[in-house]
Amino acid sequence: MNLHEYQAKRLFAEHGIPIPRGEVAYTPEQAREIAQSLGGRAVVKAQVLTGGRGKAGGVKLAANPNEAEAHAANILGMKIKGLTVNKVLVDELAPGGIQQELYLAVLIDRGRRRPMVMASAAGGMDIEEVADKTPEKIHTVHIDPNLGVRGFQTTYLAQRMGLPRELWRQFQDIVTGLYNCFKANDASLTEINPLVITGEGKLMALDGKFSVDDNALARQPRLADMRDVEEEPLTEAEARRTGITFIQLDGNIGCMVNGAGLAMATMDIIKLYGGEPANFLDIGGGARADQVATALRLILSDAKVEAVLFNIFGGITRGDEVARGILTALEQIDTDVPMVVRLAGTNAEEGLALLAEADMMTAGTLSEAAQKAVAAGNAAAAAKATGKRAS
Amino acid sequence: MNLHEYQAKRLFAEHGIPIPRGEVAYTPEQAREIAQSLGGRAVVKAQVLTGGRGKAGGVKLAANPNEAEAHAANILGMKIKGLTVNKVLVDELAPGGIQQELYLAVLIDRGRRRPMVMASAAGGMDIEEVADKTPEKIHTVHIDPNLGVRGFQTTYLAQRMGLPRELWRQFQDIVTGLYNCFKANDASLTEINPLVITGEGKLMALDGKFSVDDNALARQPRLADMRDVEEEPLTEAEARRTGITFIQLDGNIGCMVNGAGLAMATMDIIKLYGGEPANFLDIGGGARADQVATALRLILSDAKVEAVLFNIFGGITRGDEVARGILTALEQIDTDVPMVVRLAGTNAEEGLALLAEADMMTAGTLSEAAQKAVAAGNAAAAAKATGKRAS
Amino acid sequence: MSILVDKNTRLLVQGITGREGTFHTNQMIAFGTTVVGGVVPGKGGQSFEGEGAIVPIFDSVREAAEATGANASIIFVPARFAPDAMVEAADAGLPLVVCLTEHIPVLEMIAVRAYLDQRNTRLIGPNCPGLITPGGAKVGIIPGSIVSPGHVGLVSRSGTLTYEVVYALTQRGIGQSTCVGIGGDPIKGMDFIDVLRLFEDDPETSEVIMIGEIGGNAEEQAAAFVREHMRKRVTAFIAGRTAPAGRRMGHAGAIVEGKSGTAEGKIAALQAAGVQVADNPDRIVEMIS
Amino acid sequence: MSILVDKNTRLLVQGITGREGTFHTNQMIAFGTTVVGGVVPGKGGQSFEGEGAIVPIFDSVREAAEATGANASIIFVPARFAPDAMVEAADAGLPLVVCLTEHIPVLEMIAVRAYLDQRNTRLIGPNCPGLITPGGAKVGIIPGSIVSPGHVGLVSRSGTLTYEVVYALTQRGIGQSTCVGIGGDPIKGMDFIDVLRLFEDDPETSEVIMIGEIGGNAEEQAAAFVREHMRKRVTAFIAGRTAPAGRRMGHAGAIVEGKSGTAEGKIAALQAAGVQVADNPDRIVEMIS
Repeated sequence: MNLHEYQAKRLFAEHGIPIPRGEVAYTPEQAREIAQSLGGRAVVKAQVLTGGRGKAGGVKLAANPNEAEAHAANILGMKIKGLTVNKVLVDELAPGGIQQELYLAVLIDRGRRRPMVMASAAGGMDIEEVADKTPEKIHTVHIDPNLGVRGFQTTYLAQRMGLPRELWRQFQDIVTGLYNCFKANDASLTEINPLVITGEGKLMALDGKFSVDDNALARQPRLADMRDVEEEPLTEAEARRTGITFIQLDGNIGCMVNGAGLAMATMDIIKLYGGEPANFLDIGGGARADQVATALRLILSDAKVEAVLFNIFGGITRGDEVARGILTALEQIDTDVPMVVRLAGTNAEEGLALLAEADMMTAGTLSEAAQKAVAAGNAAAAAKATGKRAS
Repeated sequence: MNLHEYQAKRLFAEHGIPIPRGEVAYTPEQAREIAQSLGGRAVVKAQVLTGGRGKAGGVKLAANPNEAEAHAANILGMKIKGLTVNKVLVDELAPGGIQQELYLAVLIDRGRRRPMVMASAAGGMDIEEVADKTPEKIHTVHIDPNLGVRGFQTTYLAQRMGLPRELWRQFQDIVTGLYNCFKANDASLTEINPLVITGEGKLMALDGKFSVDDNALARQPRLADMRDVEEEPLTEAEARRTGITFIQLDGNIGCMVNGAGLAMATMDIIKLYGGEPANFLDIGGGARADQVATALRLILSDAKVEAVLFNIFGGITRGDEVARGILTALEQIDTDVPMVVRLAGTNAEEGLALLAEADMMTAGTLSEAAQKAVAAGNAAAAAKATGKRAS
Repeated sequence: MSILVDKNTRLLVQGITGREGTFHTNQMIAFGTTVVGGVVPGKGGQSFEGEGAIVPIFDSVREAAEATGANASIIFVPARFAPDAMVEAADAGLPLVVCLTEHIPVLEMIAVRAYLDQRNTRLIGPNCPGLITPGGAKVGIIPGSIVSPGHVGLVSRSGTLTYEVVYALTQRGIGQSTCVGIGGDPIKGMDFIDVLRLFEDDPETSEVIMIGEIGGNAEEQAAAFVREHMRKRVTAFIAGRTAPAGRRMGHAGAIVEGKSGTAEGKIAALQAAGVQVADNPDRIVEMIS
Repeated sequence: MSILVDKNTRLLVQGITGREGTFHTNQMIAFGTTVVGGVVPGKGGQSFEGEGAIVPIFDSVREAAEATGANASIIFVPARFAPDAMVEAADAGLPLVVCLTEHIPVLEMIAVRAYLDQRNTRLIGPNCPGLITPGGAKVGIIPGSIVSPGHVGLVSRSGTLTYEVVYALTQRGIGQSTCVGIGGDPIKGMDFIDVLRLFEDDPETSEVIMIGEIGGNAEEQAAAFVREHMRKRVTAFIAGRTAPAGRRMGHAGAIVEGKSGTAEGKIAALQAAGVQVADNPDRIVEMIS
């Protein structure tokens, strides 16, 4: 789960990391008042859970409260990568201006099985690009959870980054704070980009990114409450409530699969045979009728879906039971989107026979199912286009 | 540094360990009021930094506030192992009485280099004696600092102790709390003896012991403030302030040594030659005149001291410098207690020559020095006795 | 022969009285696994009345292991208690621990794994379907009905995708030595290379199928291992070529982070190491037979 | 030959610009130790103007080690920074680290020691006088003037008590191979048995003197080690027979806790293992000569 910039920075501040003064505004008028209280000049920043806000025009400098109000009026309601901006952060500018932009993050190094601090003097840029083009500009240290961040580690980073010596102590406090914040909140990523040296010679976190380990939300109720449900596609929020893993994509073939790996493989094969997956959907273990119905509604809520592919492997749950579940679910749903069911594993043949009796399109292999679904989707799309032209 | 029972129990309570309601009283009248507020019945317990309070009559049950006042009047001012009781803890009795007494402690296992939890169903007794006579009644688990106390470890202890299953969960919380308390406060020992099962079937810490790692007091200012200076021999408090390590003992030969190991060895040799060491004193590195003077005052403040042995090894500091320091210090002190100075190491001969010139008793070996000091002490004692008889 | 589990496996089930524990203990017993005990703190002394056997329950793994001579355990407890269960099993000295539990926080697993690294315990999982040796023992939830004894070793980060491949093998008459589901979490016990090493050394395994997915770099490490240390043929499939960056695809570990962890990178590394990579799981069976 | 330090030792001094660091660096250089660098975070690029040499200062141990080829370091920093300094030296891969700092909290040392156990770094100390190989190198504060080259190895928990014994040896014309002060803290780096093992294997050491004191059970462990693994003669002295129970005798580790850690217990264990134990440090020299 990702947090908003303002949430991230407030968590950073709890661990002693300097952040700009600022408040969240939901209306242009609020933005104006906040800018006023900050002394007039301010930056107005769209709070949406995606990157590229700057390029999309979601971040604007205001010379005075009127400008802040005007910028907020423009930004609020704006769509950035499909997400609507519902709030802006109005922050003071870095006191004395910005001397230099740095990068600092804490994340998990899966290979070393340790938290890792990553720092660079090339801040304010896309760190992926820095890593790609100038990897020598990225410096890392690994943290022993038993020891925490050690002074010599921050000295190493500061030195490699060419940080002025008088800032080493501040830098140590910020790295230590960011790691402690990471650990205390079960983060999977905490990132400050840019961490700036202000005109007054102080370090300050101007922007913040924060990803929480989804598996830790149960023991981090405060963070769970920070979830911005307005920002989430409705379908994904509903899926989460019903225990289904659902991710909305852009394609034309919906799919419903039991198991995450098999679901990814199914998406891949749809693509292999010329379709585009419309979603990732892992329905989990049993494929009960009520879950199948919910999942199907989620898939069909996307108007771009031209066909649906069921791919269920019967293991402990037998294929005939799965088939009955699907048929029961379909009774509850009124749709003319074509569907292909592929069953494999225990009692798959019995299941397929049941489905064939009910006039469902079926398939014995995944390849066959994908081909049928793509073809059915294309046919449906063509029919629709014809229908439209005809009407 | 050791804490009082009431301080220990308050720290335990901060980590969720149930303790009896109670307050500290400095006067009998206060004890009466506290007993009143607790509902009448109470236990009045001397708060002194030594064991054996019970046997010394420092712990009494009171059936009503009047009795509490009377007990407090008896106990306050009492001497237990040389320490004056200045305050009493007035606690409620275990609700519903005591079903069983258990033992629980967290300490450092030096060999395994880990904190260790020690538990026994033989509570309320001297645990050393239990360990000695019935070691099978003591159960231990070691704690990985990275993992903390794990449920299976408390299950193991609870089962071996024969604790009723319905108390396992409470026991887990108490062990976890005691370990967390140990760790958060840099303890070297936290002990609950007895941990009781009350008549109401709850676990409760009736008594508490708490030793803090002296080396951690710098980062535990709250605990450093808990030091009860009234309870400490004045000499030891003064030594601590001046950076000298001083421990008051019961013998007749004072000693002043540079280095802890050498100081212990010096005490041992005094004993070997028939004397009794009056103190442990490590004066540290240089043996500067002002430190020597302070140390000597501390030693001579004990009227039982009949002779003083200086044992200084000249390493980096040369023997002649040390001799000059001792002579300068002696100019500031007016005493007729005989003194023997033993110097060894770099420039020892020059130093001894300087001391001999000043009519000091000197020695080249530790054995010789100890023999001379013991003899001088005996002579001084005899002279004093004679003098007394003569007067 | 096979790897990790066989007829000599003497299994403890931690959390045997829960819904999942009960169901799958019966399934494992039905498959022929020797289940020697259950562990449920507070229920020591009771018994698990299985469909095929009565299994004694103990309060602790140590006690259970001492009483039964167990040499492996499987964990069916909720995420909140699973780290404890893993540490307990390792502390008791069991050589093999299989943890099926999903949703364990990463920082917990880092601590558990650091502890396990000091002990002689092998961990499979967490968040995995366990492992199965056809004709030997099943320790996990891989359906016993879809496997058959033979000489293909299989190691996978996925559950049902593995079942797919195993089932296809069985239908074509190609048996398996052992199938190991190492699980979908980012921090886990045995990883690809640990299992590949065992397959390479196992005389009953003639070749290996490896099923990876996006996220992390375990497949890249496996590629390097295959190139340097393996003589047996390895055939792979990597799921997630169509997965978008920055989203977790069901498994906690299945996420493309920036440019790292992509299917393309993994496929390229494997192919460079001489591993044949299928673009469709249906084709794996053709590629090995 | 000798153990741990010799003419090939290339030493870094962590905290070289402090009062103690400065004084003892000069003493070490005067003795003939090759001091190749100092480490003071924030002072990298400056120089230490020693009495016998100019020593470059670095910001970090890693950098210093890379630039100088150092193979050991000595730590003269306050207790608050000493754990960091030890971990840093181990992280940089130095094979030997000597920490003189006193007053490090026990829980800090437990964490540091757990870290060091995962690395290939030997730690001497903390709260120790360091070690010295007469005619070779001095890494610590044992006075160079009191030692002489020879074949008696010495290992001790104490400082000045060690000096006593070494000086007595030198005065009698008995030289030393290496003298190691392992320090007085309860949790430390190398313990008696670690050093005894090295002496046993060192062809230039003919016999060993061991100086223990009350507290802990390192002497008892050493006794068991001597009995089982040592062919060389060991002579011991244990300080603290007159120390009262429950009081820390200057050293953090020197405390009799209940009935454990007593001098009597240690002496009995050593004697049972065939170690001759002096009742007076003055007698040690007689016992070995």
